[in-house]
Amino acid sequence: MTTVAAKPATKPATMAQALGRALRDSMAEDPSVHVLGEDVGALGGVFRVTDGLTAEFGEDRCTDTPLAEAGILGTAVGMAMYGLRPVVEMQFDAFAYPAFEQLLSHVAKMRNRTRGTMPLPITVRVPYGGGIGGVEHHSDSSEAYYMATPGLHVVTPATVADAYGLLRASIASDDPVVFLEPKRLYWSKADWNPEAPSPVEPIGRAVVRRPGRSATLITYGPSVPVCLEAAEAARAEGWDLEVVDLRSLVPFDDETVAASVRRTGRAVVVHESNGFGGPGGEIAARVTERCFHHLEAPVLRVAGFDIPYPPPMLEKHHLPGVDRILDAVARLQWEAES
Amino acid sequence: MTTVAAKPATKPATMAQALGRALRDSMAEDPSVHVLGEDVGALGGVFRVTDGLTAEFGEDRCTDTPLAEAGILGTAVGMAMYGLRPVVEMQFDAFAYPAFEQLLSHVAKMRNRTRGTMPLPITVRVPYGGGIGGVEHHSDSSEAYYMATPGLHVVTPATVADAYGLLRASIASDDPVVFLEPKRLYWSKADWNPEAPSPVEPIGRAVVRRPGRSATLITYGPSVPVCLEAAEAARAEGWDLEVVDLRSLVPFDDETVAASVRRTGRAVVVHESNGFGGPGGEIAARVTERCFHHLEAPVLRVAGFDIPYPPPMLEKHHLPGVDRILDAVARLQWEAES
Amino acid sequence: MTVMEQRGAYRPTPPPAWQHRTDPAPLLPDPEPYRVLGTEAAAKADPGLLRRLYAELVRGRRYNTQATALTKQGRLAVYPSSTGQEACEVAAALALEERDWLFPSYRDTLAVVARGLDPAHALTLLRGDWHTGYDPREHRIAPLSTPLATQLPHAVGLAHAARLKGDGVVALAMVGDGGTSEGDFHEALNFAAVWQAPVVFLVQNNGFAISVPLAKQTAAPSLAHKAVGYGMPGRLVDGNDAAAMHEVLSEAVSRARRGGGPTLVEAVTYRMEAHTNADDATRYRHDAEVDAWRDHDPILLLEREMAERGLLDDDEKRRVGEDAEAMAADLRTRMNQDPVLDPMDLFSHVYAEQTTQLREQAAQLRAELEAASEEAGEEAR
Amino acid sequence: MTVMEQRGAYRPTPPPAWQHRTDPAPLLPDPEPYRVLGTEAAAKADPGLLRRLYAELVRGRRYNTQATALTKQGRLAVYPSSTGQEACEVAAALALEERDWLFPSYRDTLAVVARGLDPAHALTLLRGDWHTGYDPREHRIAPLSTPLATQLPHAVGLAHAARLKGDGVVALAMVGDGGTSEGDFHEALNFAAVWQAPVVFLVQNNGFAISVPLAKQTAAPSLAHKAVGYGMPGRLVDGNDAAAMHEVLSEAVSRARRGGGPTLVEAVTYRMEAHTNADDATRYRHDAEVDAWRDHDPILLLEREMAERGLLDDDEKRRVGEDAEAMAADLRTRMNQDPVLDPMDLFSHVYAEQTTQLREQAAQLRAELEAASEEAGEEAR
Ligand SMILES: Cc1ncc(C[n+]2csc(CCOP(=O)(O)OP(=O)(O)O)c2C)c(N)n1
Ligand SMILES: Cc1ncc(C[n+]2csc(CCOP(=O)(O)OP(=O)(O)O)c2C)c(N)n1
Ligand SMILES: [Mg+2]
Ligand SMILES: [Mg+2]
Repeated sequence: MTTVAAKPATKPATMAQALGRALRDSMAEDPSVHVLGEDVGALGGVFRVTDGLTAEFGEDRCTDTPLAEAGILGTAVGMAMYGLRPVVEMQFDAFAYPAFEQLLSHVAKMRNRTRGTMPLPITVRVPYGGGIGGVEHHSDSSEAYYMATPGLHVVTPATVADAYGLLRASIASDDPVVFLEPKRLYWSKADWNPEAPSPVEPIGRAVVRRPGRSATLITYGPSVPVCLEAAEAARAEGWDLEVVDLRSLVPFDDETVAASVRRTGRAVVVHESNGFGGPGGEIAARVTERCFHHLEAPVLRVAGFDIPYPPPMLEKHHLPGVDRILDAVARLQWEAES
Repeated sequence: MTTVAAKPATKPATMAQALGRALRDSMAEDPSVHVLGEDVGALGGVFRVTDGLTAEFGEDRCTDTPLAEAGILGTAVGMAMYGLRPVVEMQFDAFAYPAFEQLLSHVAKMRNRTRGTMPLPITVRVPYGGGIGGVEHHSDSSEAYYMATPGLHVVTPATVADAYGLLRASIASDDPVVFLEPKRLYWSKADWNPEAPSPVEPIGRAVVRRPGRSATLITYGPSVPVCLEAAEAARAEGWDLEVVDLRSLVPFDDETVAASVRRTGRAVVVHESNGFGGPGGEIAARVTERCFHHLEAPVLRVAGFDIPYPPPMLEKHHLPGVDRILDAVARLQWEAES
Repeated sequence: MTVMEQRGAYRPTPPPAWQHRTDPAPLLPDPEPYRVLGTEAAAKADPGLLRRLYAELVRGRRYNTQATALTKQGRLAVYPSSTGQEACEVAAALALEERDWLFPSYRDTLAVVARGLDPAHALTLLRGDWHTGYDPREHRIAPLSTPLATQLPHAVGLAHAARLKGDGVVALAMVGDGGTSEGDFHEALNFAAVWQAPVVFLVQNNGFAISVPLAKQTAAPSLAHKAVGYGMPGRLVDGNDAAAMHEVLSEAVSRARRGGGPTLVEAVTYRMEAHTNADDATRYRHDAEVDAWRDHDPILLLEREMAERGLLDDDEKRRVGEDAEAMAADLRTRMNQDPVLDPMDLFSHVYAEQTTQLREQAAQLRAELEAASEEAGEEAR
Repeated sequence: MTVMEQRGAYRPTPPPAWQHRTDPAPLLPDPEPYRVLGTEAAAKADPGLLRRLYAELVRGRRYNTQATALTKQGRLAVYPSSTGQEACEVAAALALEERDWLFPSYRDTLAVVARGLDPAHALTLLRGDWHTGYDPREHRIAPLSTPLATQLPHAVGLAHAARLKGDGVVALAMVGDGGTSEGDFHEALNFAAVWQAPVVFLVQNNGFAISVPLAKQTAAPSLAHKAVGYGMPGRLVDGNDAAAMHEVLSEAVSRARRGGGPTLVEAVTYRMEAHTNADDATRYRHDAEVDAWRDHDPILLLEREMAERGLLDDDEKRRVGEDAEAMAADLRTRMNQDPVLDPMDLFSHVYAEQTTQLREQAAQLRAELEAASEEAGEEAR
């Protein structure tokens, strides 16, 4: 599940650890990087991603704020105006909503409204998605809101190595980045050497996680491992599926995605977010615009249902799983039907 | 531009007047309908839609609130819990953002989380879109956010008659409706009889505003008149364009839209909202899913650019106009190219 | 000498708009938290009320320990315990009449139970079979609110609607010290005061918002001092003193019912357990601090008072304990049964009427489930 | 008798957490707005400062009338006039040192100009050629903020960053009475107090938020009474008294600079014009109310004081008036020229580096513009 080749000093690390390490290394390298959020200090965050940062860098660099998300992001704007690089933690996806006005009306627009004189290098970390048995308001997939907001970058890792590399790149970016962390991959593990971590990935490049020739699964974040599993299972049905991990929803890597679909001629977009109005529509539309005459079938979507996120005991029915992905692949008109 | 047949007593009315009349008639008919918002009282709202309501129904029925959008929508939730039907006015699109948490985490979810025992019949009126020379934060097209939120209905009129009918239907709905009012059509006029207003339109039905055979323009709200103009202009080029006015983004009228595209074989989605992550992606994707083998060309999109809304003097370059629509129609592969 | 008399030729008037709207003095809280138990005021407390409070506190404590135990057995997704805060929870429920409304936060399952809801139904959210386990209108209890402070404007709106109706109904809304930092807290209190809505805001200041101590949450003299900024009275109470809590909340409720407008009550208390069963409190606080509160336990305080007044004998204590045990045993039994769930419910309550899209999706899931059960059936054969 | 002495055997201690964090008394505002002009305090005012204030007020008034005139000529998209509020606007600018930062709201163009920005550049937003007409870092002036109260947390964050750096920089943030109802106001003041950030909040209470009068905005004794709820001092000032405004703001700024933390200042003033040129104030207020304020005009108050002290002769008055006219004439001339705009700028500042998508869209617009200008050229031929 990771592209990093095993080195002598590697050992299993979780995605949460890799994210923490990325924060640490960014802070060590650049004194203008500040972490702020609810419970990011002594507790180390509810997912322990910021564990140890206050101990190492002090409360002024990694700060427990009052409980107010608009206030956190709003003060981060002011800090960035003064030359700092704030990294904001939102505790859960749905708790980023109070900060939407600051995000949409200021964070996304500040560079543009000041003709480039006032960039805001802010990273907003948002744990997102379901599959962890969380009660309501703890499992939203909110990426559609961020994608629809020009001025933001929207990045999401699916592997331990990318978690490190993409977070480093996001913090280093001179533009605001909404960094979406797939909750249910926090504890996913890969061999990884924290002392010589993976190189910093550039933002905006998708990657082919698994090459294949029959059809392309286009996906990101929490659905990447599911798609890889589906691709394995599909071999039994005689399908050789390619899996593209977008890694960045904005900017969107049209080139990599379109190249894959032109090769395979068929595509399914897979994500947890609700289907209607979700990222899949945009992705399917732009793939179709670019690959129309290569397509043997319409680009299909496998997504969460168009319902509020279910309670823990029912979430398995909502989340796109291997079977639902294979069902969609089966509907890609393998015999000529037109 | 309106479907209402001229009757003896009709006279020209603006969309703002028809909306005001819809509020008035709803309030007169049902004492549980309450209007609240900033400046909706003595001033009659900054667009004068609520003009006269406080005078007729008193301050308790049409209430000037403190200046706090989350507070307005949040208190409306409580009022609805107690059996009232609040109609909330957000002064401008971007000023609805502070209320997003209330909208996303409560308004959209309350019926579902209480197994249907606590429906919230709230109408949230949001003036949206540009073209009125407004300074920044006054011209956002925020429909993508609402569309991506299950549990909401999203409705937007394009004619004087629909303004009346759809607003009546929205207020009468037992579900929350985000009612998007195209700012630049507030002053659009049509012959209309306020004493015998148009029948109440059901929510969720698109309408063919102009039949045609060459291709379908799929659009809504402020872009409907632009598409009709484009269709007129297209006749000179030999294209007979059909124009579908969606009227409701949620629920989406797949049947009407797909029937049109199956007939014409070509489609362009037109809206003001940013293209990337905007409604057009969803619409193009679902049309393609349903009409793939009828399509002579990929469904194209003509939308606002992927930029923050421009300042007044530059907005004309951003808004989809007749020429840009015709350019897209021209790219619908009229000669076989595959 | 007034400003009018200060000068010779030129005597400006004050700004025309200037007039006092409200006298701030009565809105300010007392400097010390109000207490009843162990003070002279206790003598006036109704013995019946004290007995009732005692029984509810004991039952509440038992409920908390039972629910926490259920998390360990995997029967609850999560439980935020109110151990140590039972006096607040119980008093909030008991201060209300049946027609009134309660707006609990996610920690306030106990208040919901003390108000009379079936102890098992109160846990539906935390068990994970649905989001809310009761009909809010039937019980006049809003859903437990997870997004902090968002329930406060709901309470205000409902109270406002009740005032317009003139039916004398009052809303009581609960929030934590951390929740007071949210914009929704501010907007709710402001609307309430402007509208003179019959609503009582109860802040349980339990010292922490997860790991964040009060000193990082506010620099105010007290949270009750926020009230004057909205033009409503602020009251400061010892939140572990059930009699004081009941008295202050009851006063605020009847003030609201009389048309006197909203009140902000700050209860000073302490969260004895970790934030939830998933939390590790040793990361951010010392046992010594927790221990300092053990002697100020709400049950202990009430027990001592009642003992001193001869209101609690061993028989009564035993009986109360047994009732609580019976409640816990019943809860345990019922929570140990797997709930029967219908996945198709996912589509039933999104809208009043299912959209075409939801019907299609429901059909898809139904087909999947049928295929799966057929497969299971075949395998079984 | 303290609670400790009240009882016999059972003497409970107060809740262990209970300790006063801040003494509320010094945080509360005086009951009447502070004034200098026309009082004994005026004698202490520096004549040079009064002259400076006078010149700025006159210039500011002229700026307001000129900008409003420009809306009638279609040269501005909209103008929210601060006529009647010039003392607040000018004092805010003058209380700051060059290194300090100003966070204006959408009505505060005048404060921006009084701080030294080119009067034409301050109008870019309202003219409509771009969103902000200056480099905020160069002038240490944040963009004029349209979404109300959202600029307040920015000011707090910047001041916090400055405090961490230890460079003695202070931020002053402006907001209206209506803006105080927003959650962002609350969150900003709370963060500021917890962080002891060097920031001053200036609320211009001009009686209205568009059409909504203060009484529908708040039930508080005064807006300055909100301060105690955050643990910062609240000051109430006559906002039409330039000397009082300057004194109170300067004190608050130096207090912040000394490390004394934030201050909330409420200036009681009045909006003499409609909300903007597009508004019709007759719908919601009577002329009589406006007239009552004419005798409390900030220029009049200062003029009377200076006349009484012999600080203002006709020569000086004329010179100040001529300077203001020259500024207005220059502004008029420059604003009457059409700005030269490049539509391709739409794509230049969205991101540090243009995305592929934006490059494609920019190419599309460029092609359209070229085609249009070719067509225009052909037609001209
Ligand atoms: C809007 C929002 N932000 C963040 C959270 C995550 N969260 C849950 S409980 C909690 C702390 C609450 O503290 P407090 O208000 O003092 O209540 P307590 O837990 O002490 O009862 C936080 C930050 C949330 N539920 N809602
Ligand atoms: C968040 C937000 N909501 C609504 C508006 C629309 N609006 C613009 S000015 C205004 C009134 C502001 O009143 P106040 O804060 O008292 O400032 P003043 O206009 O009196 O200077 C309103 C409601 C806005 N700009 N921002
Ligand atoms: Mg707490
Ligand atoms: Mg005002």
